[in-house]
Order: sequence, then C-alpha cells, then structure tokens
Amino acid sequence: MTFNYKDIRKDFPILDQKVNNRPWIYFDNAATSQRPLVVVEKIHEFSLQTNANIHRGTHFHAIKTTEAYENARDIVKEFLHAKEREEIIFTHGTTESINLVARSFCERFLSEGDEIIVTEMEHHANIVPWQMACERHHAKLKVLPFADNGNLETDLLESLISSRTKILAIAHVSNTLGTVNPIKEIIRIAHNHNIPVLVDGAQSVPHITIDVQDLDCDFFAFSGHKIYGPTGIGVLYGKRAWLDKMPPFLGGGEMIDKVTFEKTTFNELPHKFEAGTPHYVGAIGLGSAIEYIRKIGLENIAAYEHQLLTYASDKMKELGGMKFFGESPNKTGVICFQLDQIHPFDLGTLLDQLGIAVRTGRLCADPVMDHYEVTAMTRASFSFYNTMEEIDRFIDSLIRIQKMF
Amino acid sequence: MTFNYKDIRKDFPILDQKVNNRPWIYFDNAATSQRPLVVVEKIHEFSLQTNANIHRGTHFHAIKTTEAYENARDIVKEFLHAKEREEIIFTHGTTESINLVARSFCERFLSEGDEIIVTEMEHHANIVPWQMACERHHAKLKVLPFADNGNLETDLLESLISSRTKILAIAHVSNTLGTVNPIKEIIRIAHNHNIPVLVDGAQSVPHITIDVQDLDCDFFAFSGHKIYGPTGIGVLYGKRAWLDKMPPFLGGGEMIDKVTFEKTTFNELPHKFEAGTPHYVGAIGLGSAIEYIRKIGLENIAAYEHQLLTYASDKMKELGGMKFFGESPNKTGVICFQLDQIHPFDLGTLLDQLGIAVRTGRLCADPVMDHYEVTAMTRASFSFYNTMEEIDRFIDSLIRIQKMF
Amino acid sequence: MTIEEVQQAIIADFSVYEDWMDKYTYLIELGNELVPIDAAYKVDQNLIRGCQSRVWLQQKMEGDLLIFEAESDALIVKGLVALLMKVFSGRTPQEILDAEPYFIDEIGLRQHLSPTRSNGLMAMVKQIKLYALAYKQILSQKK
Amino acid sequence: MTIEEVQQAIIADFSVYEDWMDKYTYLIELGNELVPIDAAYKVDQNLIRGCQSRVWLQQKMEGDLLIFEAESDALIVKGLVALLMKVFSGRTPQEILDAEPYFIDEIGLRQHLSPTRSNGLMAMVKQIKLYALAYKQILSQKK
Ligand SMILES: Cc1ncc(COP(=O)(O)O)c(C=O)c1O
Ligand SMILES: Cc1ncc(COP(=O)(O)O)c(C=O)c1O
Repeated sequence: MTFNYKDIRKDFPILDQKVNNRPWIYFDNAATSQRPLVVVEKIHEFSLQTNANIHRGTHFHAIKTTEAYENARDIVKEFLHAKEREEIIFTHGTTESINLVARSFCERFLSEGDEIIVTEMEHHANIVPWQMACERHHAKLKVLPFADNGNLETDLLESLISSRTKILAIAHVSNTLGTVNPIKEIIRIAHNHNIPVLVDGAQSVPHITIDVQDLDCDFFAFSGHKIYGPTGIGVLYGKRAWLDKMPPFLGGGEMIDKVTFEKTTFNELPHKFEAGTPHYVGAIGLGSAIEYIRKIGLENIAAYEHQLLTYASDKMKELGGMKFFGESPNKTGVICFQLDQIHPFDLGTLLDQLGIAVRTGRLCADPVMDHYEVTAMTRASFSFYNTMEEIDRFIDSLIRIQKMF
Repeated sequence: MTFNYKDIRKDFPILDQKVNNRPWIYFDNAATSQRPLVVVEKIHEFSLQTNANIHRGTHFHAIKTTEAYENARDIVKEFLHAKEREEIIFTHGTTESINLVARSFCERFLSEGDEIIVTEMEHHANIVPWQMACERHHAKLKVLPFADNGNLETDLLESLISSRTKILAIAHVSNTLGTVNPIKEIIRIAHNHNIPVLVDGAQSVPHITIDVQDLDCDFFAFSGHKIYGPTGIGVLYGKRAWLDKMPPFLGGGEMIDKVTFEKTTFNELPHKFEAGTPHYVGAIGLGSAIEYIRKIGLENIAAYEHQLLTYASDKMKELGGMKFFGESPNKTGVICFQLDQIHPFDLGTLLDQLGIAVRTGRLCADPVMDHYEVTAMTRASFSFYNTMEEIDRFIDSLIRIQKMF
Repeated sequence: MTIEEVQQAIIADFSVYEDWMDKYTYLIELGNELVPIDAAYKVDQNLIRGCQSRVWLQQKMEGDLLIFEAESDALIVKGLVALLMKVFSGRTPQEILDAEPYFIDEIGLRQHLSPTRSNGLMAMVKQIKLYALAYKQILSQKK
Repeated sequence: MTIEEVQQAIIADFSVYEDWMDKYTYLIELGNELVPIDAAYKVDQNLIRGCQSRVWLQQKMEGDLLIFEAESDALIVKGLVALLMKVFSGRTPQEILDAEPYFIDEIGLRQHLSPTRSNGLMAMVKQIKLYALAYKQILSQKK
C-alpha cells in the first residue's frame, strides 16, 4: 500500500487536539478541509519574506510576487489539464466563479424566454445565481430531478432540453448525496444540442482527477478551502472561446487595457476577469495545496476514502433506525443520514460534546431537504486524514446518543 | 513624542532584508502595505489551531471560527464608527465593494437617461464599474475635473448635478495625486440634492480616522491589504436604508433565507451580501491589523507620515528637473513625479537595482495620465515604518541615476 | 416562586451534573416533559428566526400576567425552551423586563449556546422581552 | 557576423561589467545609439503589447533578408531593443527561426527582465519570430 495514514496525520497537526476533553474527530470535510502544514507554512514563510502588489511592478518584490502568483496559475492549469493557462481565472471561491458565469455569460447569451437547466441536487451556489440571472433576463429555470437513491434522472435530460436552452449547470459531486454524477455523458448530450455546460466541482476536486479537456466541459468551478488550500481563493476554468466572448464581470484595475471616460477597452485573458488586487497569498497557498495532494496521489486518496465510506456505511447500517439520504453506488465519502427521530441539531450538539464535528442543518441544499421532506439532515464527510478508529468512535458515540432519547 | 519608529521597525521584520545587495527600501505602500508581525502571526496561529466553515455549524470549531469572524466585523464597525454591525459587509477588496454597489444599487435605482458622477482623479476601480453600469442601463457618466495642482474643482459640482443624478462616487484620497478630497463638503452638497455618495477609502483608511456617521457617506469601501492586513479581504460599509433596498449581488450559500425553484427569499444583513464561504482567515487578519494601528494611533501615523512627505518633497525639489503631479496642501504621503526626461520604467528599474521599490506606470489611473499628458509616472509612497534615512538614500539614488542619462 | 428563585433553582439543579453529557440528558428530559403547544400555533409567524431547529413561541395575557408557550422540534432546544418558560412565563411584563436570565451563564449554557451557534436562545429571550414591552405599553394605555 | 557570433560578442561585452548598474549604463548607451525609427512607423499597430514602456517594431524585406527597426520611449528598453536588432535584423527568415536568443540568459537579463516584469522583451522576440514565419511562407509561395 502506497498510503500510510499515520504519516498523513503528521501533515495535519491541527487534528491533534482535544475538543470537549476528547480527541477531536473532524468529519465536516465537505464544508471545509483542513490545511496541511506545508500549506500553512508556505503562506507563513511567504508572508514573512515576500510581499508586494503584483503585475506592472518594476521592482524585485513585485516581480517575485507576480511570479509566485502566475506559477500558481500554472499549477492549477496542470491540475485541471486545461489547454491554456489563460483559461484559468482566480476567483474567491466556487460561489464567485459560478456567479461570474451567471452574470457575464447570461448578459451576453441569455434573452427573454430562454432557459437554463440545473439539477435538483445542486448546492444553493449553483441555483441562486441562475435564478437571479433568469429574473434579470426573464428566462426560465428548469430542473433535472434525482431519484430517491440519489442518482440523477439523466434519462429525463433530453426531454428538458429545448431550442431555448442556453446553458446547463451541474454539480460534479453532490454535497449532500455524495453522488458522482455522470457529467461526461451529460456534457455529451448537452453538446449534441450545442448547449455549454458549467460543472460545479467544489466537491469533486478533492477526490477525483479532473481533466477538463477530456470532460469537454465549458466551465469548471472550485474552491481552495475545500481542497486543503486557503480561504478566499477559488478557480474558474473556462474555454477560451467562451471567455473571449463574455463581457467582463467586475471592473477595476488590471482587467483594463485603456480607460478613458468615453471608452474603456479590456485586457486579455485571464486578466479581463481578474479585477483588482488578487488574493495572491491565497493563490500561492492553493498552488502549494495542489502540489501536496498530487504528491499523495488523488487515486490513493480516493481509494482510501472509499474504504472509509464503506466501513462507516456498513457499521452505521448495523445500528437500528438509520436512514441514509443518497445511496448511489458511485459516491464520495459523504454520508447524510437521520438516526431514529433524533433531530440533527440535537445529534450534532451531542456529537460535538463527544469531540466529533459533523455538519447539521439544511446543508445549503433546500431542494434536497424538500425532496426527502425533512427540515434538516446530519452529514458526516470524510477525508484521507480520517481513520477507521475515528469511525469506530463515531459509531460508539451514535450508540450512546441513541440511548439518550 | 509618542512615536518611535525604531520600535515600529521591529514590528515589520520583512523590511529587514536586502534587495539587489542593498538594504531594501519599500516606497510602494500605496500599492500594498506590509503586514506587521502580529498580523502574520495571528493568521498563522489561527491556521494552526482553529479551522472550520462558519455559520450554521453546531460544532466547537465552527462556533469558534464564526465568533472570530463576527468579532472582526465588530472591530471594523468600531473602526469606521458605523452605527450597526450589520452595515459592515466583508468583500474581497475595494474593487469588489465598488462593483457590488455598481451592480446592486444601479440594478435597483439606475434607469435609462440617469447620470452618475465620478471624478477625474479616480482609480480605475472607481470608474470602470460605473461605466459598465451606465452601459447596461443606458445611463451617462459625468466627470468632476481636478486642477493641475491636484485639487478637485469642487465649485463645478453643483453644475454637474441634475435631477437625473443617481449616485456620486469619489475617492477620499487619490492614489496618484495624494490629494485628500473635501468629501464631507461634497457629501453635503450631494445630499442637498438627495444624491447618495460612495467613498472609495482605499487610500484614506491607512492614514485618516474615518467616521462614516460624521461624514454621512452612504457607502464606504476599502481593502485589507492596503491597511496592513491580508490580501483577498475588503469591506463595504453601507447605510442600512440603502443595503436593505438593494437586490443581492452574488447568489449562493448563507445569503439566502429559503430556496425553492419557484422562489428564493434572502437572508438579513449582512449575510444578504456575503454569498459563499467568506475569507474568514482574511477577516480575522484584518481585525488584527486594525487593532494594531489603533494601538499605534492613526493621528500619530498621520503626523509622522506628513513629516516624511514634507522632508521628501523638500529634498526632491532641490534636485533640478523635478516635476510633481499633485501638490495639494492637503495630501497624504504619496509623491508622483517625473525626473528630467527619464522614463519611469528606466527610473523604476534603476531604483530597484539600488534596492528601492517604487511604482511606475499608469497607476491604474489613465485619466490622470491623460490630464498631464504623460504616458507614465513614478510614484513613491510612504508609510509610518519608513524613515528619514531611507528618504536620504532615495534622494542620493535619484542623483546617481540622474547622472546616468 | 419569583424569577430570582426559579433561576437559583435551575442553577442548583444543574450543579448536580459535572459531565456535559449528563446536563444534556437532563435537558432532553425537560424537553420531553414540556407540554406541546397547540398545532394551530405552530405557524411561521410564531417561528423564532435564526434557529437551526424550529422554535415556535406563542403568548397571551391572563390578567396582569404574560403567559408563554413554546416548543421546538429539537429536544435539547425544547429543554432550553422549558427553562425559559419556567423563568419567564406567568410573570408581569415589568418582571420580565427587569429580569436578566443570568442562569444561562451560570450553568455554562452561554458558551455552549452562543448566538453564533444559531440555536436562537438569545433570539428567543429578545422576543420574550419584546412581547413584554409591547404588553406593558398596552396595559399602561388601558389605565 | 552570424547570429551566433553576435550573441557571443554581446556576452563578451557584458562580461566586462560586474555591477548591474554598469550593465544598465551600457544598455542606456546602446539605447542612445540606436537609430530612431521613422515617426510614421510609431503607430499603435506596431506597438508590442504587454510592455510598461512603449515599444514599436517595424519590419521589411530586403532581398532574402528581414530587416527590423525598433524603438522604445524608455532608454533601458531601447538598449535591449538594440541588442535584439543586432541579433535578428538583416537575417533570413530561416536564420531567425532557427536562433534561440540565449544571450539573454547568459548576460543575466532574463532574471531581470522576466515576462511578468512586463517589459515585453519576450513579447518582442515572439513577434520577431512570427514575422519570420510569415515571410518564410510568403517566400516559399513565390518559388
Ligand atoms: C483609490 C483606490 N481605489 C481602489 C483601489 C483598488 O483596490 P483593490 O485592488 O485592493 O481592490 C486602489 C488600489 O490600488 C486605490 O488606490
Ligand atoms: C457543491 C458545492 N457547490 C458550491 C459550494 C460553495 O463553495 P464556496 O462556499 O466555497 O463558494 C459548495 C460548498 O459548500 C459545494 O459543496
């Protein structure tokens, strides 16, 4: 085995602490991941040694910072297997990436009476921007549903598509159901109708190797903080053909070519979409996070996380009164569940008391709550730094809590 | 004197390094400031000990992180003397703050034929978003000019205002001319006509005590990285009355109340304008930066920086062939200049070779370049960690370079 | 019992438990014992905003006294609600306005139930005080 | 001199200077010596993009040889431009395409003049090669 979690734990000293007098167990990875020491140290070191605003600088630190920032772009480009570095836009997170497209793409390509397709399992970040765009442009939002087991009803896609469909936006992996959607197939179907596809990769990049050219997606969005990187940084990949045609999103420094009050012309990609001083420290941290996981190997990570998922699912099933939301055979290490009649808020509070962090609530996915007719869920989500022993303690804690009600 | 720069230098170890074999002199503070050790350490410490996604979390780290983030909001609120903490929106920088208003305010309040006023000395970040808004809404951008000495032609303001004027956007301090604009008076004039005012405070917050209630501005924007804080974080202050009326800017998690595909309702302030996972590490760092400068005292900082400005200006004037851009009696420590016929790029390159970082180019202010009919400028900008000795070396370097041409 | 006495009693009750899990067990007990409010009152307008679980709060005047009824779909929250009911329900508006629910701090609940924890305990106290203020004004106008 | 010889000569010239300030002085000298290009060619379409200073590049064919003329409003850049002219101007398209301007690295210019420094040295080399490619195709069609 190429994967030794004991070594891995050393990379994440933050995990080595007590919460409520018990060793901390962090099962809230789908909300945000922990950052390995190399990333924290990289940011620290950089912050102590190098700092200047980037681009157009003629001095040493400006050049060094610019190089570090642009080097991070190259790392992301390799990571996503994009064709050109100019197709990698640094944003502040998945949410901003999607909003960028929902504003700029729709401003150019969405007209009254047009349609946008999303799925029923989307995170709010991949619903609300499109709803807002539809409202601005008097267009219509259509929804591809999922089945109770958590699988998308891909068969229905053709029937949702019309000559007015302008874009399809879909999560690669659902943040509640864990389902890995067959996006390659979906992209193929959409492309048959000349419909571009935006993939929300927030929950897939930490677990699945991405090749945007092979997927042939038109846009791909993800967040740094979910992939062991810093907060406040994210990525939008977009095919040059689309990005070139879209009007800019934010106006400001760096994204312009020449400003006069009569007429402003815009800079080339990627700068056109990077207005203002970028979060260069964040980009550099993200680059170092990607290098870290490439060293571990995403296949190794995925394989181990699958073991965690299977082990946890099996053990949880053995408890009576366990209901799972999302049981696709093809899913990542995310388990949404309901135990007996215990309210998720109670369960989360008590698990926390026992040192275990899970997420409870509506998980930014109201339509998924509505689908199952529940007001809230409990979600345990695993990462490759979690262990089988932690799952054992999680199960024991569930048993203990079950008895309290 | 309450101010001892020798102590201050200890807070900024990054300054204590050589560039091109000479002790580094950082005179590019208007582009971005250096961060004191307490800020760097605060981020480092926090990153090593605490991390979880904020809001709606039931577990220990989520609560601790949320508290730290919301505490930063309180610090900003106090710093700006805002009335309510809900009026403080965390953004990713001045540029995003202005774009937020240019999108959301204009979507609601700007119609065909309306007008927006900016000034001729604005940074592109306070021009382009308004130009884009005018283009979207078929409105007109009007420009308040400045005189050659760098002072705004405030007298002309009344004549620019019409019944169609919907908003006025103005820099508190110009990033090229250094002029401190009489914004309180300008706001009073605008308010007489019921016109709200957005103040671009990017260049004022590091030097001038801000009281948004006293100024009575409607919006105030600034960036963390220019005020000794981290990159990727910024602030928009807005009066509740306006923020409540404006539609949301970005759609996503946290900014919603309830999402259905038929109808989405939005969350209360400030969440309504904070879609997605915020850059909580950045906000916490910004809070610590503000605490740091409050401890030093903005008055002390301003007084010392004024000494640096006067000293440098006087010495520079003694050199032959020196032309200044911006000579307002009321200015911050920013000096834009032209030495003989030496191209700013050459000057910047050679200064860098001598260990001195200045900014050269168009400074994100094309209209200022056009005003003086130059293609580029050289800018030296000072901060309270700079010293008289550094200015002496700067002057010596200018003399040396002057002889090379 | 006065508000003061009730708070002291609650503090005494909780002082028995050292382990937080036991305190929660006790809260769950209290939650289970709380009389459910009439389904007719479980409407959106009685929902307390900012809670992760749903909390309904309903009030009425009986003579000079303000009677509260409340419920939650989460049991721990229901237990907390039960405590607040003991403290605040059946009091005059003035008594409510004068009282600080310091027991929350004393039994260590605030740190576990801070506003940012979005369980809405604070939101609920605020709502109770708002009602008290409103009724006080109504009563003073009657006189 | 062949391209190779010119590059070697430049490297030799620069090897005299240890201090970068002296190298810059030399570059400024070279810049001052560069024959200015005709004002008629100083138009936007001849501007090299991505430079902080303005750099104009103009080309023509004389027989089999590609002649470049260039200028910049910044003197150091003009000096760099002069070096590139020595290397690339008056060569056949094929010679230009075959040549790598390794002298830039050797005299330590790349580190001081990286693409992100936006002085456009690299952009200029790219543009020169593009012209060479274009003329090569034109020439081969003529034959
Ligand atoms: C006056 C002014 N406004 C706006 C900005 C843009 O700030 P940021 O790049 O941090 O968004 C700057 C900084 O360059 C500035 O000086
Ligand atoms: C599927 C999915 N999309 C989008 C988002 C939003 O990401 P962020 O909050 O980093 O912008 C998330 C994270 O919660 C997610 O899980």
